[in-house]
Amino acid sequence: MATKVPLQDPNLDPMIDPRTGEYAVIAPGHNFKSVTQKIAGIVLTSNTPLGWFFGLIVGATVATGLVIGLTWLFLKGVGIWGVTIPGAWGFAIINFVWWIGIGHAGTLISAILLLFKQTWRNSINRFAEAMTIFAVVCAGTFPLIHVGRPWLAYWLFPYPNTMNVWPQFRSPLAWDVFAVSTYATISIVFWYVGMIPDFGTLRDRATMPLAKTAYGILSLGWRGSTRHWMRYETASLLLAGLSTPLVLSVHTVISFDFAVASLAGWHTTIFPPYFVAGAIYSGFAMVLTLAIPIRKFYNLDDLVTLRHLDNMAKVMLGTGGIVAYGYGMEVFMSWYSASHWEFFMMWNRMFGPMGWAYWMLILTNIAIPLTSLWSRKLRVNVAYLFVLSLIVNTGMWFERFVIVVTSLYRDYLPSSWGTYRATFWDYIIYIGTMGLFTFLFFLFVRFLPMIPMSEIRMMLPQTKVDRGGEAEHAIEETV
Amino acid sequence: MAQVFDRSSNALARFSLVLTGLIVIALGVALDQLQRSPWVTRQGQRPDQPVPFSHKHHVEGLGLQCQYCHTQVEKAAYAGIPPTKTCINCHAQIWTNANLLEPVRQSWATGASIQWIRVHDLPDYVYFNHDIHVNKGIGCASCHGRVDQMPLMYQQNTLQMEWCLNCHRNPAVNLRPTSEIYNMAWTGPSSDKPVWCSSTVKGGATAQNVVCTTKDPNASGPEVAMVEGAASGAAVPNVDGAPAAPLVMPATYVKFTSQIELGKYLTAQYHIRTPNELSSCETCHR
Amino acid sequence: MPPREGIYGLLAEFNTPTELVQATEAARAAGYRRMECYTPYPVEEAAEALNVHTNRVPLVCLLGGLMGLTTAYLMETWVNVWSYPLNIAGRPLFSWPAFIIPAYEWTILFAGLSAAFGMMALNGLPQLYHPVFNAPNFRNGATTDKFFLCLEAADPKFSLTDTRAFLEQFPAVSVVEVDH
Amino acid sequence: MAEMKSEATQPVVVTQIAKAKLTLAEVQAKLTGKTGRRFWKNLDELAETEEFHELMREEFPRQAGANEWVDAVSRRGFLKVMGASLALAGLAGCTKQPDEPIFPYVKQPEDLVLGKPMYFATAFPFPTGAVPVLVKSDAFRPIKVDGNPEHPMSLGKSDALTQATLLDLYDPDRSQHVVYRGENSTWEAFQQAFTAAAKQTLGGQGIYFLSETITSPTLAEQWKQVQAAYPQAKLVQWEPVNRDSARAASKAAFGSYVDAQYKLDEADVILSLDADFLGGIAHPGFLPLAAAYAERHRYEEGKPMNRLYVVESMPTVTGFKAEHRLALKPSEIAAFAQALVAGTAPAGATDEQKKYFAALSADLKKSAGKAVVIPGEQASPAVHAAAYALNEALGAVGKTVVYTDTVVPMPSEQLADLKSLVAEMNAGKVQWLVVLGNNPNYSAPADLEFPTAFAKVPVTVHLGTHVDETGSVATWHINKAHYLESWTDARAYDGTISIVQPMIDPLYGGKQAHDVLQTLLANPQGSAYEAVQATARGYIQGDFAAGWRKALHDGWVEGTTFAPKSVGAPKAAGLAAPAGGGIEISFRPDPSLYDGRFANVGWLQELPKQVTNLSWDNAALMSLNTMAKLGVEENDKAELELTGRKVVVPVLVAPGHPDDVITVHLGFGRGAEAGRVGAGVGFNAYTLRTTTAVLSGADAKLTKLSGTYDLCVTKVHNIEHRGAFAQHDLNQPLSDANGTYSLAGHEAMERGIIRYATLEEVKKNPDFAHEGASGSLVNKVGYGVEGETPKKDESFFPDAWNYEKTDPSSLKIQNAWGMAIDLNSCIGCNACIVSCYAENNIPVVGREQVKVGRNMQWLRIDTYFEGDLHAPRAHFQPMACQHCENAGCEQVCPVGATVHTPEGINTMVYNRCVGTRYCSNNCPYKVRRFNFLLYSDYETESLKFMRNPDVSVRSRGVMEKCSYCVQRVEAAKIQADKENREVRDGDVVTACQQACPTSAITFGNINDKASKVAKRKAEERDYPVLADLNFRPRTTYTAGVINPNPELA
Repeated sequence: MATKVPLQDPNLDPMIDPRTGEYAVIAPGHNFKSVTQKIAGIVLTSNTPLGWFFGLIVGATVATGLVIGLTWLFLKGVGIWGVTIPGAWGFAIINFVWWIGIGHAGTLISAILLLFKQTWRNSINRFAEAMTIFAVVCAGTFPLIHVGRPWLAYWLFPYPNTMNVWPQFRSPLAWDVFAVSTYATISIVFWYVGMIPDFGTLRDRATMPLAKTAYGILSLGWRGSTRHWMRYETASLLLAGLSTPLVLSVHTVISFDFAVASLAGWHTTIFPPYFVAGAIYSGFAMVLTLAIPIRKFYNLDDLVTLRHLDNMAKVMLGTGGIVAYGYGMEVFMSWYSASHWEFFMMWNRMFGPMGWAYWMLILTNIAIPLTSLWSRKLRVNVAYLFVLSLIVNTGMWFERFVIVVTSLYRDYLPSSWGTYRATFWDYIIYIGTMGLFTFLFFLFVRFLPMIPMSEIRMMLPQTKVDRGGEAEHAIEETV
Repeated sequence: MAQVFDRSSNALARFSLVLTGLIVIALGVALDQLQRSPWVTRQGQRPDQPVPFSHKHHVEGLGLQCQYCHTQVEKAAYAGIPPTKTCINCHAQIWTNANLLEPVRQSWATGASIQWIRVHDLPDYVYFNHDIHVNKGIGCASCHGRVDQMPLMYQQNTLQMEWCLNCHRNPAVNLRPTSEIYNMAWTGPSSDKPVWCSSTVKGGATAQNVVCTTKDPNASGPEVAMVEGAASGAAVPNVDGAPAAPLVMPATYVKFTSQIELGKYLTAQYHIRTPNELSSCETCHR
Repeated sequence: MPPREGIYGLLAEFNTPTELVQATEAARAAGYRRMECYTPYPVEEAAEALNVHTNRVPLVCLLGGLMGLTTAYLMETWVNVWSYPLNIAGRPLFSWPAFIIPAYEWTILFAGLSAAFGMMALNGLPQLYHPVFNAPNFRNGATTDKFFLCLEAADPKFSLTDTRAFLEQFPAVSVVEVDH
Repeated sequence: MAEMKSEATQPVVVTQIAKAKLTLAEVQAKLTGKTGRRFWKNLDELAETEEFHELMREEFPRQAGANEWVDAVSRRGFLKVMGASLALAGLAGCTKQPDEPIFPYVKQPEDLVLGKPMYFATAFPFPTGAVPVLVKSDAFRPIKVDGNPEHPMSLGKSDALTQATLLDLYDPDRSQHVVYRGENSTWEAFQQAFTAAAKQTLGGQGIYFLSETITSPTLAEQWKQVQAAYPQAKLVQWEPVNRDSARAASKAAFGSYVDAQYKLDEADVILSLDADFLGGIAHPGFLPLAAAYAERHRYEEGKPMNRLYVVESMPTVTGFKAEHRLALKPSEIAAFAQALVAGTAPAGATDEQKKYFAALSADLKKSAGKAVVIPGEQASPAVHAAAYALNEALGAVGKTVVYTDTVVPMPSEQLADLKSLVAEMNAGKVQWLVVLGNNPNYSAPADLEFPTAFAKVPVTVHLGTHVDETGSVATWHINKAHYLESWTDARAYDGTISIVQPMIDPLYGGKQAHDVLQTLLANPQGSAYEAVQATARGYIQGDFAAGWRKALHDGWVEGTTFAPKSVGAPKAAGLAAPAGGGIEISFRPDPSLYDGRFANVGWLQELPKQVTNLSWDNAALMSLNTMAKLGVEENDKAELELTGRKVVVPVLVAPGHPDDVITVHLGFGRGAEAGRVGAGVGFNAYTLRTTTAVLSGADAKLTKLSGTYDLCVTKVHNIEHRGAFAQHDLNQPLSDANGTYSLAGHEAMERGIIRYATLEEVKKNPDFAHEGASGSLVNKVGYGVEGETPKKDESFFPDAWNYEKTDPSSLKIQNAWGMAIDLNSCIGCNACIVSCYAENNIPVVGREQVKVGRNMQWLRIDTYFEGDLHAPRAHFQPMACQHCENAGCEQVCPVGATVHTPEGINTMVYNRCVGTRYCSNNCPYKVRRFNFLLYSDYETESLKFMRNPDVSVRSRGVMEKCSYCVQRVEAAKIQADKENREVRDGDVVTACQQACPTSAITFGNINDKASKVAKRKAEERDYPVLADLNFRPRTTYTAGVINPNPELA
């Protein structure tokens, strides 16, 4: 918590908690029923806002680009992309890492913040998790389609076969398969388990028989029995406890794709921490990108308050700092190692034919965000945050571009130096996945509770149980 | 506000959960079986050939040697299908107007090949070398089965990689004396049917320098107890392994009563490469 | 569960968690054992009142985790050392450091799945039908803003009249019978 | 075929500009509602439409994706190939192979053992002398052309062009019919017409033959007979690239035509006057000269090393192998040569040139009798005359050079003859013009206006392998048989006659010059076979039948080698040096396409050219200064003008090129007639070439046009990656002030990739390759100490895998395959690359793909330019998979598609590869090649015959790379196993090793300490590239040693 000095007099701004001087996590005046109605209303309403249809269609249209791109890709082969020798990896891997990175914030919010009892997470964790899952969906497509013979991609999974051959477990790509598939599975389970009680609520509040049945089945017959709640809480805690090392491991493993290779610029021990930090960095940026328009659109600003935005901005400031340190270290080591490989690689990154990408990265990822985010004024300036989140997302994409491309195209043997030029198909497929993401997300906000009602309820003052004077903050306990 | 679901739904819900699990498992098993099924491997399928040639009749019935038709099995990488001429050699005299043989006469007249359907068909990326197997003591029957009992030719084994590896990882179990290569009925030594082997490893021994017999050499007179000295280039198969070579020298025979012992012995004599080498990728894929 | 006739129990509805907890504690003090609270969010005090402290989800989770760990690590070792030993980049057949990572991931995978499904199993979910749903007011509030205490007929001390009387001494919004 | 990718599109570009193009929206519209197969089909249909091409072109003009849309072949082949790929997935992928038929022989040939190749000796007739070859044929299909090891001259070596004649044979665009006025006709019809016409004439009046250089004694014999029958008939030999200079000079000097044979094994000092005798068979006697040069240039304790001086214009591999290279304009070269004869430095020479002149003439004098001067075929007659004089003066004649009869039976000064022929054509004297094998309409000097003259001839006949620029307008076109389909004979450089025997029945029933001439003789139906036998009776001594059989078996005829000829002292002939002045232009045969006859051979088109590494193009080559002077940059479009004739050219720098000269290579800019590969590649330099400027011309103009040309250079030091970083040199601060260094070349030195030293330094420090010497800046770079291989015990897993296992049964140490490449011997001639193409079924990918860096050659010749690109020293380094013992590629492959064999070969299992391309990223040598698209041609029938049956044809999405010719290794092992012996040294010869004219490449079992390769690796100069990465490559290099003249050092 940076400063406790309120922006303006708390009496003027009801959103500011007079005790802390911080923005409140929930606007005062809410009770169990009101929050429930507000959130369930969005799902159960019978008249869908036109804006929703618009967004869904936009998403779908952009996603057709993906469909066309993939069709041509399967017809012709990865040669339609800009990949070549030496630059045998291009957009596909860059996008893969980028999307996975974005996914991380969701798990982080729902798991790590849960462990740290950061109750402010409650109102944003649900759609952060949704974002995770859809990001992983988008990310997951890339490793599959980027291989030369995608119809054989199943060979990466260990299964008994008539060839008696198995995956090669020394390869980071084999590790990826395990990491990413585990990550996807656990995220979905965690997400679903979290929604069970809310499905119960929706079942009970739904009027349309179809909705009743559907949510009824999804709720598995949840009835809020206390014994259930106890096991449920334990399970959530365990899942959170498991997701935390998982989310850290996933991006670590992905960083191994590079760190394990012998290429100067990839072959470095600093990758795991700074990949994870970078992932969270870009992830929070994406959460902001999503949260800001949504809270406006469904006027949820009393549940997703400036406090949330402020905190997320702070997290970005922190993780961004780690990333900056990473960049700094790369430069330092390239000199300190006294290794010609490292030195040349860094020189080439900065001043080689593709230097522009590196400076673009420094500008968007370090210069702009890390200077501005210190100011609380800007941190609670919704418009600015939105723009910034977009900038950081671009920056993180460039980070992967710099790592993948500029290390590859000028490596050890000068005779094999080349260059990399992305093609029409690289772009259409990349943008297509964004369409897919949007499409899925719009479906989510319409049909699933995007804010966990049971957890919001726990944050209301009414939860306080008065037992013979010994007063406790329910908020602290009921996590 | 009554129940959304009635009593039965609980049972139903749990049942469907179990069912899903079962279906997934069943699917896995099915796929695993499918890739080994004859539908994929073509095991035991008899494609209809232009001429319904019966190995049973020609080998078992007429007692033709394998090599009479498959002349190059010992020196060619491909086993080779006999040219039309081979058929005509006999069928110029016998069954000269049998309808069955029409395609053969056609081919002979027009000079166009008889178009057989390949029965043992390996993928194009597998480089199988026939002669080395024959020369190193793998009998016809080991891969092709009892061809002498096949009215119509079919594929005995799966010819899948795992099947190849079974032998390449442990050749000993299938090795036999080169003199027994063409012996369809060969079952390997046993206590009641022992095998005696001896070799003259002087200088570079070739596989043919190892001589085996199914008769007890000490019992059955000198002509068996002696083995030829010089390496005979083309192995003239000879069921009781005593070639009528002029230059002979006394030999010390070893008695074998189990395939494993014999296999070990032959592995050493034939210099069979180690399983590690035999199961290395480049052995079959280039 | 087999359809049974008759009364499942008495269901008292409260407006605040405090009332619920007090009622529960009293009921327990009065010797009732077969009872259950229903709340729109987890209320720990209710659990204490019901004297529910432990559950077996962590154990299930632990076992799952261990299973994942061993499965993955043994598989990798078997594949590389016994099933098909190949010279990969001159590395040893048993490259134990490399094998750690997939094993690590599967530990988490198995543990997570067993935690989630273990919880459902122990909770006896899915259970789409449950007697309490028969109570007309239950679905109206139990998952939104009301707090319920159900004393079950199976309890030896249960008797329709006494128990109802007992419940009505609390500020319950309503006390209704729940059929099977 | 794959080449079609690029070339088939060219016409489309031109013709379709006007078409309205689709918008992406329309594309989508066209596609919506289509599903499954229908959808595929529709995509295909869509891809056919011109509008679509247009759209794609506009959307992204310069990238690989662009022309996939119009790549007909793989579009048609799509489903088929999906099939193929799935088949590759094999029994694991749930696919069922279709029934496969077998076609057994009806009567099997006696000597045929299926799967065992057979070898037949023959020879490749070439104007500069036949190349004796041994052809590998599988079931009587030629599948590889290699040198004939039994031949006294070639010793089993071969060159790029000879290797490539294989693809030439199977070229699907070869003409397949006799054509009369555009209609298919028959050979008989032609014979009737021709004989009839001939009989009409008075003794053949008006019948003219225009033949390519006649190399066959038999053909010469036949011509004699024809003349006997038709005394008035005339025969003119002409080829665009010919030996007129030598002929003119020798006529002037000795009064007769003689050939010079150089004995480089005797020479301590060699001076090449613009002679590219290491570049390829374009220079007579390439094979023996290269072999002898390399042998004498190999460094060995106590063995005297030769020293090579090269004075040349266009930088060639010969020039860059030289200890001392002097770049001069063509006109100056003649002056320089004459000055050498006179003994006084040429007028107007720069100080540097004077110094060079002094040192050179001193050195020549010093080693009189052991020195030799070689003039280039493209140098002016004056240079040849000077060379004769110098060799005489140096007492070289009889020692390092001998004069013999000419290799070709009917030597002539071709240009003069052609001029007179054209005159007679224009005068209407020519009734029948029979063109035998050449293509004058394309290649005749522009000022002769040959096509117009050609049109004036009533009846024109063209005998050629393609319906080319001449054949398409000739009255008769007769499809010519390839030499691998023909009976003939020819003399090699040393005069030895080889009998050329057919390897296969003419694929399209082609005819030869023999048949055409025979038509005019007594028995018109007489076959070439008979004709050859008839002449052979002349030169085969002893029992003919036996001698004939021996000749066919050995591939050469005993006792036909030329004896030296005493010609007396050369008369000083007043041959003038060519005119200089202004920007000179120099015409050269292309190192890959020669005079254009190989334009449709994909292997050669894609082959990166010597020195420039230019592929799929020719360019106006010039020096950096000239570029600056003319205000052009590399890759610019420009207009090149000579005596009023213009052509549009791309500009490219040739490091070390003399200033104010532009070199252009002939053989490009062929029309659609050339075929699917050659059509429209590069520009046609013949359009500038006139009778007055055949070899070089003065006062050329080059004016920059707008736009760039987008050349396709396979190595980077020319275009993108030049200069700048050299300033950051760790050892030599600020060596590259103007950024005119080759960054790549500089880094190669810096990183110890290239290591070499001078003779003195080696003597001082034999271990220089590891301790660092002037040439090689090893040490201080990389991760490892001094850039050397880390000790085994520094590794995590010291003995993870050992390669000295002993076989339990034979107790022999196992094989461990390895390769050693001598950088002293490598002359960068590209023979190995083409040999690899043929051996390993490597696809040709086309210009667009090469441009984005997707060329598929498993082996490349890395060319590094050390120092300032104005006058660099170049180093050639063959680079293929290094088969590292700790191979990074293997470790990162998730499916184990690339693994190590027990014998240490890094093997690629194509059918297991899913194509993650991670292996390539992790390969520091970047020697892996990926099938980004469907490159292999599964369609064209004729190419299927050519494939090596022992090597998989790789489908799309599969990684591939040099395999150490594992198929040959396995064959040798199987043979050895059958004989229960171990593989002997020399049993396995890799394709590149087999082709290498200088034996730079050695391959074998490094565990066998007696093997050649083990010995090479034991030398101190042996070093691995990028050693400090601890990949432990099995291929190592022998550091170069040069023998500079101290006075010039």
